[in-house]
Amino acid sequence: MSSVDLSVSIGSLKLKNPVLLASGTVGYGNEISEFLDLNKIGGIVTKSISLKPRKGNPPQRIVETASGMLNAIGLANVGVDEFLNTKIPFLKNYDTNLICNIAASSVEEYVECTRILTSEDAIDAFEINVSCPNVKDGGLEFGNNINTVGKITSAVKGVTQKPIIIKLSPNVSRISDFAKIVKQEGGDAVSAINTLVGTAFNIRTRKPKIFNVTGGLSGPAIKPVALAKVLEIKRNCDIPIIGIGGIMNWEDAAEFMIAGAAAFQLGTVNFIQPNAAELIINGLSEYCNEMNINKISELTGSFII
Amino acid sequence: MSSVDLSVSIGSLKLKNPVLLASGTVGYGNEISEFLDLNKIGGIVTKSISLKPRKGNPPQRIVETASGMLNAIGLANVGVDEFLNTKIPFLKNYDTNLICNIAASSVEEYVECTRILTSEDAIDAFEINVSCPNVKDGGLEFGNNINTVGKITSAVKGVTQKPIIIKLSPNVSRISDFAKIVKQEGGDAVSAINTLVGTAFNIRTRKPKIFNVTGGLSGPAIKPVALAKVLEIKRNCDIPIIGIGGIMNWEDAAEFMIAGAAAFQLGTVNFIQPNAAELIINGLSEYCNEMNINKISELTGSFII
Amino acid sequence: MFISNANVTERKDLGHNIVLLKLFSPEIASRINPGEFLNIKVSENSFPLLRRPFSVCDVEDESIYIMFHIAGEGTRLIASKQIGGALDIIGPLGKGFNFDDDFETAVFIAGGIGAAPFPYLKKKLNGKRIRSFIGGRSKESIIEYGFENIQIATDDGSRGFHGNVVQLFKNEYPNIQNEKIKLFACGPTPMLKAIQEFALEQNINCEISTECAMACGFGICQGCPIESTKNENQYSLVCKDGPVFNAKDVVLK
Amino acid sequence: MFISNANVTERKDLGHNIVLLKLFSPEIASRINPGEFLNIKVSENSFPLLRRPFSVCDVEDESIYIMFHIAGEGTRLIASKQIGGALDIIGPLGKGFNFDDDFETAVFIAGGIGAAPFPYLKKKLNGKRIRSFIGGRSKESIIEYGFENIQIATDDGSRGFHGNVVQLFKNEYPNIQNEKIKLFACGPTPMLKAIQEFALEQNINCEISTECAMACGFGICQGCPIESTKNENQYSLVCKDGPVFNAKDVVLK
Ligand SMILES: Cc1cc2nc3c(=O)[nH]c(=O)nc-3n(C[C@H](O)[C@H](O)[C@H](O)COP(=O)(O)OP(=O)(O)OC[C@H]3O[C@@H](n4cnc5c(N)ncnc54)[C@H](O)[C@@H]3O)c2cc1C
Ligand SMILES: Cc1cc2nc3c(=O)[nH]c(=O)nc-3n(C[C@H](O)[C@H](O)[C@H](O)COP(=O)(O)OP(=O)(O)OC[C@H]3O[C@@H](n4cnc5c(N)ncnc54)[C@H](O)[C@@H]3O)c2cc1C
Ligand SMILES: Cc1cc2nc3c(=O)[nH]c(=O)nc-3n(C[C@H](O)[C@H](O)[C@H](O)COP(=O)(O)O)c2cc1C
Ligand SMILES: Cc1cc2nc3c(=O)[nH]c(=O)nc-3n(C[C@H](O)[C@H](O)[C@H](O)COP(=O)(O)O)c2cc1C
Ligand code: FES
Ligand code: FES
Repeated sequence: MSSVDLSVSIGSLKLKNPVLLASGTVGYGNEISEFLDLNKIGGIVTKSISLKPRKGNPPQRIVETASGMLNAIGLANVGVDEFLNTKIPFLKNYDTNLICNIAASSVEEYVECTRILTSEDAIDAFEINVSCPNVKDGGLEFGNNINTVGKITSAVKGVTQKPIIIKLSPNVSRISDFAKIVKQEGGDAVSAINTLVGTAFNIRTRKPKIFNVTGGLSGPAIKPVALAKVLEIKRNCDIPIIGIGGIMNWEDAAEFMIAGAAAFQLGTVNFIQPNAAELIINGLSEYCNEMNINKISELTGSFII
Repeated sequence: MSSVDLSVSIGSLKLKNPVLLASGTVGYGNEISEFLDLNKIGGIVTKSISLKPRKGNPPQRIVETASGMLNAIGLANVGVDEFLNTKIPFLKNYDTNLICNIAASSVEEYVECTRILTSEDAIDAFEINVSCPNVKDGGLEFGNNINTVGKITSAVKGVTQKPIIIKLSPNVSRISDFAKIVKQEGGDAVSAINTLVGTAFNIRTRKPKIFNVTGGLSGPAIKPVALAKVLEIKRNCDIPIIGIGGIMNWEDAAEFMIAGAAAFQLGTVNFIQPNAAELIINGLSEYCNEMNINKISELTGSFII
Repeated sequence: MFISNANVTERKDLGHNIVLLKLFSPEIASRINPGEFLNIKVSENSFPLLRRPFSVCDVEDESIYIMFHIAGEGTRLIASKQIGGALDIIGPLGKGFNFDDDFETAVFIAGGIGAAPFPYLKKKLNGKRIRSFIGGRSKESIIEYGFENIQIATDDGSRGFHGNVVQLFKNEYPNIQNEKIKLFACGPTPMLKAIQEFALEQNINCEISTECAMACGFGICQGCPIESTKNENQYSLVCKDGPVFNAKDVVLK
Repeated sequence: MFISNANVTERKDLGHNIVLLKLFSPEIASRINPGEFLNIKVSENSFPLLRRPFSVCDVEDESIYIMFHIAGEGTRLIASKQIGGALDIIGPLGKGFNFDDDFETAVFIAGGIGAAPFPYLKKKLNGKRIRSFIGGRSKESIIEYGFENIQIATDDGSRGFHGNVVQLFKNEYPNIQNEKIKLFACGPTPMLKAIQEFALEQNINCEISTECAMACGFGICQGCPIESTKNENQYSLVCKDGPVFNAKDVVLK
């Protein structure tokens, strides 16, 4: 087997391979490290961090659906301070890229989080989760308003030199318009997609199955939608894309790269197959060999339409 | 077993029960009538009809996905004239409601179709498919533009006395804003949802699996999303809702009614279980009995949040 | 068309991932014709979602046979059915072979699992002379079950003629062209295209059993279009107007 | 924690949709403790998507047992596994029972399939006196497997005490309260709540094995919160901090 160059670039961020672990699906890395050698993967995206710790939603937080799951964790997290004090030291033990995902309820909070975290050398880039309720705008999601997404991008760019990745909401008409504003405001890349809004009811009690009423749909069910969003961005905007949504195996990952993703993230699959990342890296290497691809980055956007 | 009143109303349209067959998933009724007694169902929604016949897209038109399928049929249909001449006579044999679904590529074409069809007595209502490319607007979908949806609603209302149901696209940020404009412009009801945009690639050829590149995602995979859209409309707008998306059995149907649907449509399930409509009617009657519900319409929007 | 809950009463492993199942379904057995097909639910849940289409391979009294290749998840699930288990099948579906016209010799041309519909066709042709041309990638992919008067072609030359089955047939054609023949072909699309081309060129009566992705299998989804030579403004449907077409009537891509 | 491909080496039908499976998994068998659990992949495809959690029921040499009730699609699929088939399991998971503290009598309180973790706990308690209180809806739902010194309660009175198992225990409590007892309870949440209330009131040492919907089972999804009495700003996680908690430490809803 000839060796394939698996490294990829997301703007100035160099990854040893395109496999990232998605925010909220690996905590801060410690538990999954029992199943997976974190040194082998391209990087890890932390659970969304907010300025202050958040308790998150009461149970029930998750429910299974056909080939998918809904979650409404409510951004439960330890907050910036504890993240720096107790979570970063563990992550420093590994030779992998660390992307810190940030959640906030105002533009100022995004900026403040980024400003505090940027001085931590172990953090290689930021992923900004804009699928958060905007407290100043009556709780509507930042991610659905194109101007706000632009504002957040330029504001966080103003306080850090590190690459800024905006994680886009799929619950919009034209996601590529959002990618364009991110590029225009100096963002380095976009992640697509976050979860789709969904719900489920208990037909006996007539109550929603999850406490928060609606949740985010993830898993194989959403893969076709996520792929279409990646493709739409690729065809309309020249910005690096990190593909996310329903990836279960290397074939799915290859599909995302072909559709336009420079790298990709594994989410729900970590719950089911916590060593999936390694299996996918191996599968992709073999696939590249078979297809005579020397650099995996050649796959990105290589669709034939 | 005490008998439950299964009849429901969608504005002035009375249905013997809330079970409708969705547009594009039962053709014009003849094939499925071999499996299903059409006299027993609330109604049938025809394949989208356009002014002129359409050949539709070349193959491949469909691909299976995890608990779902993508289709890009391309609105293949026989056109208004042949519909009236050869399809309506068959449908007249049945004691069920006939809802004629209309597709078009300009507002004028929607109006023209409605005008021609409204004189056919056998047609009880119109469902307007706004998930069609708007030729005057560079092929962007009507369904993603709130003003155009409003314009179509008032324009078709102008040429018919029959109930107008607007079938909404789910590929928008706030579907309830679309329901509001429909109500404001005199529409009688909304159907939610049409398919989600999705795609799939062949990783060997790197070509899209369907000729049209993207297709519409349907089936159980989209049920949580469809339910959330129905709930969003119900909570924000006072208009009758016809729920659609991934219904496979009576439990799913009950979930839609609880979330806010006055009636519901069966789509993809017809391909797999062409007698599903009858099974669902029976299941719902038993459920109502068990739950001491005398009129099934009491279920609509009966969620407890 | 029926929805039939058919019991598996026999299963035979034909080797190399080919399985033969006997299914008890009197409603369908008494009505189905060669070349028609069944659409089978492979799982009790929504994954895989769609039914899987299979040609009727043979009919015996109140039972039907299917012969299939384990290609993916759906066929793997069907293959795991034990005797006594049941399969939810819809059939008979589509239009099968037309063998009432005037010919002396039926020439079967089968590629790989395209062998499936021939045992039943052969049974219905009682009396006629049959010549079978069977092709496959290698000797492992040759299925002889239910054929007679066989000639074999393999792409890798591991058995019989070294080359494809259409080439083999073309080579033999001069020896049989004075017989009044009709071709019946089933196999991968490139094979069908090659045989179609030759048949049209030589003006041989030829039917081909086509394949394509299907959702419903009985005409309600419009998912299975095939270009028709008879009406350029409308596709034919593989599931309803086919899967068997006269070679003159369709355009293969 | 291991991902183990465990062979099914024995299966027993305990009747009324209760199945006992023996799984060969040396890695897990040598490390798992009573009250800890396994997370099992029920299908090879993405439906059902998530693993299903089961308490370890017993351990014998290099094998573990699970005992489960067929509740839905996932448990139906596991129940359909034949001897020789394999299951993909993750374990050991969570924190189990603590039985090192100072007590003379272990009182088991089990509701329905809540019986599952007790056979292994009993084995590990060698020497201690055990009193078992088993409850169920009717006599059919009483599982006696692996208990000793049993008293039974059924909601419908079809066997033993007519009423719920907590009531039965409360009635018996005066007779045993002079023994140094520790309660171990597993069953539906309303039962656990009732026993928790009584234990706190009477100041009895009590551990409860809780249940909730889970996605990952090992702490990465935050899907399984339970209100903690020790820190009101943070939930505990059932999968990682539990499923067994001291009755003092959590708030049941
Ligand atoms: C009318 C008709 C009759 C058929 N008769 C037979 C038969 O008698 N015996 C038999 O073994 N097969 C037959 N097939 C093909 C059979 O339906 C497919 O092999 C089967 O659906 C694959 O299902 P799967 O879930 O195992 O594979 P999937 O996981 O769905 O696919 C595995 C591979 O097979 C390919 N494939 C899937 N469906 C088709 C299809 N419809 N046509 C071509 N390639 C496909 C996929 O692209 C993929 O590469 C027939 C198909 C049609 C349309
Ligand atoms: C730590 C832990 C240990 C467990 N140990 C055992 C055990 O030893 N034996 C056993 O039989 N069961 C046990 N369970 C419950 C078991 O996990 C569920 O019965 C199983 O997941 C149901 O899967 P299913 O696909 O068959 O049913 P589904 O179709 O998923 O559900 C069927 C019904 O069961 C309910 N249900 C599903 N999951 C749970 C859950 N986690 N808790 C409560 N109700 C649920 C659903 O709401 C539904 O009403 C345990 C659960 C946990 C969290
Ligand atoms: C339980 C759970 C928690 C999540 N938490 C976060 C989060 O905190 N921040 C975020 O940006 N995305 C979060 N996500 C979204 C994932 O990162 C990912 O975008 C989504 O799950 C789609 O990918 P998948 O289908 O591979 O899971 C979460 C997803 C799940 C399932
Ligand atoms: C093959 C196919 C064809 C369809 N054609 C139409 C159509 O012509 N007009 C329309 O309004 N909706 C059409 N739809 C959408 C369905 O009516 C329905 O909204 C959608 O499939 C979601 O429901 P389901 O998940 O139950 O299938 C089609 C769906 C499928 C699967
Ligand atoms: S497969 Fe549905 S119309 Fe042919
Ligand atoms: S189930 Fe995932 S954290 Fe507990």
